[in-house]
Amino acid sequence: MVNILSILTMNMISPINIIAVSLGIAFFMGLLGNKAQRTSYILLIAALLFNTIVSLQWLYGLANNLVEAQQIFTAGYKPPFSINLLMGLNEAVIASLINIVGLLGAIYMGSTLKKNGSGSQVVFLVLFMSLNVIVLSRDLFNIFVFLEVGSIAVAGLVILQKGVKAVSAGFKYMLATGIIAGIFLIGIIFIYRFTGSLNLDQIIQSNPAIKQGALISSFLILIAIILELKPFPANGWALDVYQAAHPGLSAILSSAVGTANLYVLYKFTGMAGDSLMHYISLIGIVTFVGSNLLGINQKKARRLLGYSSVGQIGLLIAIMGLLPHSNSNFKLIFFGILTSHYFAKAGLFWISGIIKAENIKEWSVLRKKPVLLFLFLSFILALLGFPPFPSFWGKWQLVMELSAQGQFAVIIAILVGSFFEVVYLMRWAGYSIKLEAGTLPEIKLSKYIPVILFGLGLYAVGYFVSQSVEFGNTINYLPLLVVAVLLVVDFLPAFVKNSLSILATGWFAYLLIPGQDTIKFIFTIIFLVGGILTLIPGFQIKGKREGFYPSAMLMFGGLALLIEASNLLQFFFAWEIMTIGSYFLIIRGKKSMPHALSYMLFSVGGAYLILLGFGMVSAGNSGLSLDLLSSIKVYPVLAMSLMAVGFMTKTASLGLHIWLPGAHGEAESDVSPMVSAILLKAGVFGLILLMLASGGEQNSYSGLFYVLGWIGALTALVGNLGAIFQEDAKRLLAYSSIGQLGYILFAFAIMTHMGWLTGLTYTINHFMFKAILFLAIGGIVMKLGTHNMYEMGGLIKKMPFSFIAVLIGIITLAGIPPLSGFGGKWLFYNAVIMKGWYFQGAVVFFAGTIAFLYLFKLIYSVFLGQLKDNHRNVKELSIWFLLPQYILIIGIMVFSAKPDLILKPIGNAIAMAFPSNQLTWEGTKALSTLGYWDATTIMVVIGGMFVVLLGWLMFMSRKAQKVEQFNMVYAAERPERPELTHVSHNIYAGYNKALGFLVAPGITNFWNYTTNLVESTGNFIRRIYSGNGQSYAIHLVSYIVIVFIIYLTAI
Amino acid sequence: METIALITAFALILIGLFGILSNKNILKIIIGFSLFDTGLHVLIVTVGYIKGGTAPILDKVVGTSNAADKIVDPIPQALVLTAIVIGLGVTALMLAYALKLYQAKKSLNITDFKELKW
Amino acid sequence: MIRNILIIAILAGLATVFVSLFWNFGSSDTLTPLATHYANNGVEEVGAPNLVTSVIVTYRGLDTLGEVTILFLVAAIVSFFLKTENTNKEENSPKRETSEIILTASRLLMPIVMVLGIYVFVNGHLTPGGGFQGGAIVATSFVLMLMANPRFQINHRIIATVESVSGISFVFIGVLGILLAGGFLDNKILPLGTFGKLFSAGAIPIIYSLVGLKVGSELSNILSNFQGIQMKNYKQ
Amino acid sequence: MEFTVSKILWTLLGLFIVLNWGLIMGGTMRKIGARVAKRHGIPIYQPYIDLVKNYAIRTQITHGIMFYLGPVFRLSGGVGIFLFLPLIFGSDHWSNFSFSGDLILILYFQFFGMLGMALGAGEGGHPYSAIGIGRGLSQFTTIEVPMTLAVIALAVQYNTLSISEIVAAQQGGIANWTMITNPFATAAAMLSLLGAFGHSPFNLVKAPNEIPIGPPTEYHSTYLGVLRTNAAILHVVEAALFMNLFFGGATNWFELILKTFLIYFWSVFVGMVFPRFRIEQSVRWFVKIPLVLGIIAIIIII
Repeated sequence: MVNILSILTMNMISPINIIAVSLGIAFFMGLLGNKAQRTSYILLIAALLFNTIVSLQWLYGLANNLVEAQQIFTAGYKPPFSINLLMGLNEAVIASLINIVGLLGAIYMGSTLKKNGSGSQVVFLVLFMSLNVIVLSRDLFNIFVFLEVGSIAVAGLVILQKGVKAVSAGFKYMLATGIIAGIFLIGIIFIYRFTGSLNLDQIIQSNPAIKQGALISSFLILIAIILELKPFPANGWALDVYQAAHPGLSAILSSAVGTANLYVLYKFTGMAGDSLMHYISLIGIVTFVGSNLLGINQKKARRLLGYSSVGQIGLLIAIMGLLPHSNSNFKLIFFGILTSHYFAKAGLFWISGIIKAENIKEWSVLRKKPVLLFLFLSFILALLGFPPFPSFWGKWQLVMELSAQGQFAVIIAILVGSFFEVVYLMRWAGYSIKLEAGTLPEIKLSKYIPVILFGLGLYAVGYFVSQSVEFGNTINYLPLLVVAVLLVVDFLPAFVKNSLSILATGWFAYLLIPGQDTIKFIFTIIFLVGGILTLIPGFQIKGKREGFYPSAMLMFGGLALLIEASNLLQFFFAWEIMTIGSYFLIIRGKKSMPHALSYMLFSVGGAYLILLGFGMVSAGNSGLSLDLLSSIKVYPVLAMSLMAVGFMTKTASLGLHIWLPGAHGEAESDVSPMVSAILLKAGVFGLILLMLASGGEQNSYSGLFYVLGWIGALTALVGNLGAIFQEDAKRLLAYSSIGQLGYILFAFAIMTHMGWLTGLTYTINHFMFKAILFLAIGGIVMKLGTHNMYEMGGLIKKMPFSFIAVLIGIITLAGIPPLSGFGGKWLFYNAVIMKGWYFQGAVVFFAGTIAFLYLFKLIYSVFLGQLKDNHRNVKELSIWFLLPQYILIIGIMVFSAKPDLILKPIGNAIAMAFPSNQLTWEGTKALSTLGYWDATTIMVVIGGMFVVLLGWLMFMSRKAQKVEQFNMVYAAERPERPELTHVSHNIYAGYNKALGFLVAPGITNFWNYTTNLVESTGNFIRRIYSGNGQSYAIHLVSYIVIVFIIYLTAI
Repeated sequence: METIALITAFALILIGLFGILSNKNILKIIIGFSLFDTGLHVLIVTVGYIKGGTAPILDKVVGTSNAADKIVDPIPQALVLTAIVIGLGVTALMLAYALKLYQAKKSLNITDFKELKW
Repeated sequence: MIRNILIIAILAGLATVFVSLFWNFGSSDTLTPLATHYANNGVEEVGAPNLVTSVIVTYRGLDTLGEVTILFLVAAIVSFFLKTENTNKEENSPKRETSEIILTASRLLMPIVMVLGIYVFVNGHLTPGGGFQGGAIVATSFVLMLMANPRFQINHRIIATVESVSGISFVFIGVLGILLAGGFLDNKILPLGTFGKLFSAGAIPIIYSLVGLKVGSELSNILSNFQGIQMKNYKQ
Repeated sequence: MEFTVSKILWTLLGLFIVLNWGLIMGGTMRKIGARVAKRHGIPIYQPYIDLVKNYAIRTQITHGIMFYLGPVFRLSGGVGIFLFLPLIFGSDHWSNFSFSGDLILILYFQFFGMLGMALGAGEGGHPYSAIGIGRGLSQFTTIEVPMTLAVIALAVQYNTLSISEIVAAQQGGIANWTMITNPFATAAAMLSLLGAFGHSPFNLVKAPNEIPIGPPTEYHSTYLGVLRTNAAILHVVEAALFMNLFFGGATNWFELILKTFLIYFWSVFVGMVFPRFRIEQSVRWFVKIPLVLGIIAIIIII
């Protein structure tokens, strides 16, 4: 292939031939008439293929420095006397993008084009010819002419879609473009007047910014081209076209026309002075944020894509205005975000045409065709800037550049806009994954292939861009490769994929463990060994379990990368990968859709804060090493706080916790332990990195950590209080996780040696007992088919092994000696008293006592009390669920009896950062400055005593007689139904009366209110799109006037 | 001279725009466009005007040697031709649209075509 | 009413843009360097007395190609746009037969108008006018016929053929420019000839004639498409 | 410290003394209660009779393994606290196994028995057990908070969590007792103690006057015997814990007996005077006065 290309490049085909061949064929097609549709269609494809080849040839040649950029002089005269075209690397890239979408678009629209005869094909071909010219041309008026050609061609193609909607949309489009063209023309003629030239290079050279008249002319030109790019809110006309046109055309409009117009804007920006550039960036940002805000409540798929399209182009406009074009990374950023938009938007519009579903809720039909669903999700993630797509790198680099310039307000605006986009796109993704699937129309190969190619293109370009980003080559793609393999073999039965996944996780662990320091080692064990343990129950599941393993490995791969990360980029990459994977895992639960969405929103919000923080970290520093966290130059406290809050969205700290109960509670039985026992620790890992980097004991962030301490304490309280009023077993555990993570946050925030020992002990314990509890309860929930504890009961007789596991789990959780939970409590007291955080400590302690309430409720309602009639035939959980539980119990036992095995190395590891008041060891006895604790002895004493007493009681009651279920004293009655004697529902009613006000859903209400506010704002503003084409024209003119007035007041 | 032309041109443009923005009838809107276009064309020609210049066609009076001093700027004249043709094309297409819209709803009132909104 | 006031206010805002352009305008006594170049070297380089034609056909030939394309495009769009099903029986307003006098007069005038049109575009490089103007005049002849006799049928086939062939030829000549002369649409593929003669200025007369033919046929095509609807209404 | 045979034997002897003192104290208190109510009351040795009777009953039933384990856990809880608590200050023999853990261990080991009891009663399948336990746990959560604040105050005051060292710091006269040096902590803890002992007004959990409710109803014979044994031990060791923390500890058995009697009597005394709270009332009460006292105790030592 390379050989062929290089032969081709020996003999470059002049780009003028794009025009000549296209027009020649177009005119010839007119000759053919409507009869020979097939022939003319073949000619159309041939012409588009030719264009594609020419542009790709130039791209190849220019990118490899085989040829020089070429100026093409028409009519044989040098500019400015004649029109000239330029084929440079930029042009080659843009033209290639345009021509590829042209070719594939023509294939996609094949049937429509054939049906409408050669006329429509002529229009199609001319459209792409004109797009090529406006990219290549260096003459202002020439660009105008071909922009008009393009506009008219689009207006012609709009009506390929039948129905009055398309016609009225087309008319609105014509109204708008007509006015824009007029404005453009006024600008052109005056710039000719004031600079004496129509040649772009000459105009730029004459620096129109210095003459007022010329400045106003260039203002008009720029505003016209910006209006072509549909700035918010003067873009109602464009939205209608996106919605009503043939999806193939919408794809072209969004990707090809949008790209071409953006490039025109790029060419024109040379005329604008710095002040104008400022406004361009402002316009872009307003468009990005505004359009995405308005998109939030949109339910119609193509219109929604229209909003997103407008928004993305707004972002690109903003980038154009924000970064100096001489900036070495400008092109990379622009290219990354542009190509994501290009591939994704075209792909999505194409898919919309394949499945013919207007409402986004109907997109669940995609599930009938997993390949399409995969592509759909890839496109959506690409739009949102997730790795490994090009926009991820673009967005990353953009934030880094803007940070270096200190433009944090701009970053925030962009992140807010992105966040709005996440809201509606991820909601849509959720619908497609979860809702009832309708019937999928028959798919023609010609519509299928372009989508697939664009999907592949997205990944390929993503990789390409990553290699050009600074430090992008440090990214380890191994985990993604594993995911890809699992995607390919998704048709295999689950147990095969499960084995593969376990092997892969083990392999990651094998690769990672050597040479890690203690803390990372602990997290490697939690993430990866935990991963293996929680994957084991998957053997229980029959069938294929489509999509599960790629998601799981995406998450575990992300976690592995997180540990491996040595620079900010790697870390953020891993963080995002993990987020996507976990999202797809969480959403698998039956009722998980809304919860997965709120998980995603909080995660993305957190990720953006982290990104912003990273931006601040990198600003003023060179390189991206994680070590920079300890030398933040710009707003260090703010940066630290942002990152901390970002990580706290994952640990579900107070205020950011409302996603967790639903997400963990509704997830599948073996997913809950993954996300609860393992995934939450990713946030902890992040916090640990931050806190270690902050300087340990001698940090300058004591205020921040004080606040974090309180947040941790209150989180513990609220989480545990929430848990006691749950009737749903898994939600109870989920709330418990919130509480436990509150303890952990609190402990780390203490920032002393003892505090950190506490934190890490809690972390390890929580990993073990929460995995046990969720595995056991999850297995039971799966067996019984209900989450409600009051519908269970008496299962101890059916599932003794699970009962023992849960019992050990809750003893550990409660911190009752002799199990390892007590170690955490003991360390905690020492840490709190030494630090002097008495009140916070008391709050956490109170939370701990509350834990008893829910723990009792859990074990009592599920295992004790009366067995229900419909559970009389339930069997013990399968070995696949019990095995990991018992492995973890062994872990707990070891940690309980010999905590020094783990705590000593941890102590040594953190002694660097926290040298004072260390824990000292005398054999198995731990000594702090306050007290002492000998876990081994305690184990022996209690164990010995327990055995003696048990033996005694057994001896005493050896003749005890086993009785029937209902044999008991019950107010002189004998109950017959288990429900009547199993008090489980709302057993803490009294407590609720007394302290229930503490769990009033204030925070949920706050977030609901915020969401409603955003949505209703969006809905309100959306009304300006009244559907009246004339109003859109008024918007357009007002937009010009308003921007002009703002601009005038500034100069 | 060019002042008057310029004022006329701008006035025409504004009148045309007013027609476009205020008339409900689609045909009248298209007429507004024609006015708007005409204003633009006048503007372009005016910009090319040189005080006391003549048409840029060389003949016995205006030869190659003195052309540069005598003629008006030929470029805007060339541009205006293009602009006219484009305007014509747009108008034709708009009329076709108007026809189609009328066929669909038996109405030429632009406010009747609000199926797509928000 | 409020809406109109609002519109006026907005337009007043737009007028401020124009006013600021107006103040900066000033009158000019000299040509721009670009125009001066054309004035001084146009004849030598292109060989056409009509400098506007030189600019249109040669210097800015690509624009002209674009213009032609626009008309072509509109013709194509209108043809498939209006071709589509439209069956409206109520539209059947019976039309009166045209009077004999008008019919005859129009038939008489039509060739004359056409000849005028052809004259205008053939002489485009010498006199005011050119391909577009000539083409428009040619189309006028068809308008005349249509106005006189609404049942007049333009032969689509011929028009389409003329349209396409002239278009292809235009592009072909343009490409010849690359091969034989300085660049795309260079007129020097033919000798410049004697200044002021009909066969001079290289390929300009040919190009302009092609443009004229093309514009004429395109406009006629558009007209006939509009008329097509009219005809359908008649038949029903 | 090591697990020598003599150490174990001394500890068992201590346990025996504590058990007997617990039984006698329990009988005495019931006698006092009866006299206050103008009844004759039981003989003081009645707890012994009950115990023997319970252990001697031949008919026994069981609801399953956890039902079995419940009393074991419960008794382990009581005995465990005894094991980890130094009883007599300055005496190696009576310091039991307190070398393996400090105050925190004892605080948390209390839960061991509670949990076992709750689970055992739960398996009994009696609906009132669950209600009783639910109430008990609810009340317990709020009892513990002022207690914890008091303990923290103490730990800060004496800069240690070791009970022996806390006692050591209080030697040398009443003026050195925590009761005097930190009255708010003492008050908070003593109010918590009322809840911990579960006498009126905080005895809804056991509610002896109403229909049979709660765990003791389900348990009988040996099981009940075990529970009674534990109650006797637990009353003494809990009182001894408070004695150690707030009232200067004990240097000999006599002092221990006197002080534990008085501490236990405090809860009986209050119980005689005040009527019973409903559960939400007692929860609210504990998060008011004792909590405020606890907070004041902390504020003082800061």
